[in-house]
Amino acid sequence: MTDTDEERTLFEAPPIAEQERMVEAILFASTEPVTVADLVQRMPHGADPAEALVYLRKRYEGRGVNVVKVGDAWAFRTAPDLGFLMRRETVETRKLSRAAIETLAIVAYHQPVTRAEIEEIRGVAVSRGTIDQLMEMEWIRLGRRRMTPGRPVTFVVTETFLDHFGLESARDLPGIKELRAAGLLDSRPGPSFGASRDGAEEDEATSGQSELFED
Amino acid sequence: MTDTDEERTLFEAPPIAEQERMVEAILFASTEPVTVADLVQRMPHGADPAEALVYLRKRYEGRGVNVVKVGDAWAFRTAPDLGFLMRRETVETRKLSRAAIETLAIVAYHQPVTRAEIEEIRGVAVSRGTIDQLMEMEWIRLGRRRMTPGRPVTFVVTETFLDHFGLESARDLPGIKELRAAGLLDSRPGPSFGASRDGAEEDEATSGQSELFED
Amino acid sequence: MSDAPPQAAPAAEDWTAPELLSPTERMAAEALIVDVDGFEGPLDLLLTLSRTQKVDLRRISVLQLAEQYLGFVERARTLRIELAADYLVMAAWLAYLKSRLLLPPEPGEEGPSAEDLAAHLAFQLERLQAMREAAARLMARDRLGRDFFARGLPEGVSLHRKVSYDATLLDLMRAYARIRTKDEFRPFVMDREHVFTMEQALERMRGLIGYAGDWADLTTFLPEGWDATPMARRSSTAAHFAAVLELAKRGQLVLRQGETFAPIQIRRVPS
Repeated sequence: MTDTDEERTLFEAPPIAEQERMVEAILFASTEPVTVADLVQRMPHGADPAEALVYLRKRYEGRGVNVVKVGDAWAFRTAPDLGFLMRRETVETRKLSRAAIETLAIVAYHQPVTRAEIEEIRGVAVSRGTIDQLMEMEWIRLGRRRMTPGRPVTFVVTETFLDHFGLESARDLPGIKELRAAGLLDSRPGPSFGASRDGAEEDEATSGQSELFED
Repeated sequence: MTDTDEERTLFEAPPIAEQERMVEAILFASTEPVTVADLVQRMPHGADPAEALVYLRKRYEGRGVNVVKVGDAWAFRTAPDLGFLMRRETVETRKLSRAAIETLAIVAYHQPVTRAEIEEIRGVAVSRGTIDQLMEMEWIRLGRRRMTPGRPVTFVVTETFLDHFGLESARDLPGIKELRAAGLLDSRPGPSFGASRDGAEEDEATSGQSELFED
Repeated sequence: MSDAPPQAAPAAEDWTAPELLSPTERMAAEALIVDVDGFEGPLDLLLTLSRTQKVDLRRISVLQLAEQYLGFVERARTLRIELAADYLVMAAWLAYLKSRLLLPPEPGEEGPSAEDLAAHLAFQLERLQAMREAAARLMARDRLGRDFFARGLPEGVSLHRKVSYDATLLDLMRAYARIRTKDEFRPFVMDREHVFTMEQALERMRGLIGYAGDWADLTTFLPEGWDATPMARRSSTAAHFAAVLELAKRGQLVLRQGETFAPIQIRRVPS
């Protein structure tokens, strides 16, 4: 291939449109951004890649990929507004933990309610993570501070919460008596209850619940 | 989120020019060819990437990079006439043995083809290593088993093979039509000289030939 | 590549009329034999030899080809070169084919004719040649990574995993109900005070069997104090009944009952 070098000097530089094609191909195939000096070296003798780049850059304006300058080198990059195409989101649905659903229930039935009150009702401490999770899901939010010593914050449920559960307002939630009448609540302890109840606050919570109410 | 799907249907699909930009960005970003199904999944609801591809392909005709079809997938590839500019990017490919090259061609032109058929055509046993090497390069893969006694496995070429040789499909293999017209791609059974002819190929060949006769 | 295997090609050109070989031709012929390892089997060798006929493969003389091959094998033998078994098998088959082609067919002969066999061999050679040429054309194509290129700087798709939590109104209400009613619950403890187990009864009855030489009511075997409350009586009766069934099964005693609800009687099986 050494004689092509000699040949090249015998010919005129390729037309600018052809040079543009060349720059396009080189930028596309290179594993890193390419400097103009590098382009000069790789293209036929007499080529003017800097000029070709001007045309190429213009050609890709507003396209799905653009010619961008990285330091003093050039590269193709996806148009910034199409970045979302380069992300693939997978959504995984999980059941809320027992602690979270209980905390949520207490907020819904007792709002506005302080953290200390939630803990009193549940009989166990409420972890920071549980509250954070519910806040992040936008199912609860901060209400007014309670006008008592220490001015503790309170929690209330959100519109998103009502939306999700198909409620007009938190007052529409059925009371204990109604729950019992609807058969959702059987106050008589089943024999399995003692065993399963204190089991764990973890994942088994949901399966535990169904057992509980299905007799 | 399930409700985003609902939301999406509330909006019109983006205009085709915008879809073209999206396909452009996705294909540009990927080294591997991308299937239309994959494009559909990644683009907004209601988009028609197949149509956008028609426009995109036309747009890049004669450019330094082209939109090429590889099996069911699409990719950007530099124009073949500019290969000389890219010598620097050339990846040294392993040199294939003559046996490997012939075996590859037989798989490509006769696919799906059994090992016994390859041996019948070459008149010599195919070494394990040859098949392994081609499989490792992802140029051939297992096809369906042949529904003949012994249910032998068959080999077919892959999309990687098509991509490597710049073929849209195996139908575009050079000279395949002429070869077929000349009857050279028929698996024509020998007039029962299998038993006397190749003792060296032993059981494999003899059992293989019965398959051969059955299609 | 499309013409011939590189090692064998020059030799093959000079492979006609072995009797008239010049010294250089002879050396070339010997080189062909020495290079037998360079051939990919007998069919490859036949294809190389067939080229010396300088005709289209479709018009090849199989008889002449058979003679060439047999001449090759003969010369290999005089040079004391060991040929692989498949070359010899091919030689034997070609010798057979040659005789079939030269002799008139025997009347009533079955199987394919010599012409059919020859035609198929010619077909195989043509097909192998065609595949060689196809392979060469394939390898000469523009190739990815050599003549055309993929994106050098791919922008990968980043994966974002989003977890969404879900709960139903029922979950919510049940959770609340559980909290609000938990004071009403007490852990359930099995009341074992008035339970007589079958194991206990079996243990007891083993010791008492000896006294049941004659038919006796099961109730007379119940432990003392276990008829005080209905629950204790039920439990001990059930346990002892189960125990005597077990003993009857083991063949240690028999039991009978006159009619429904009549007293159950037991008796030891005399050993």
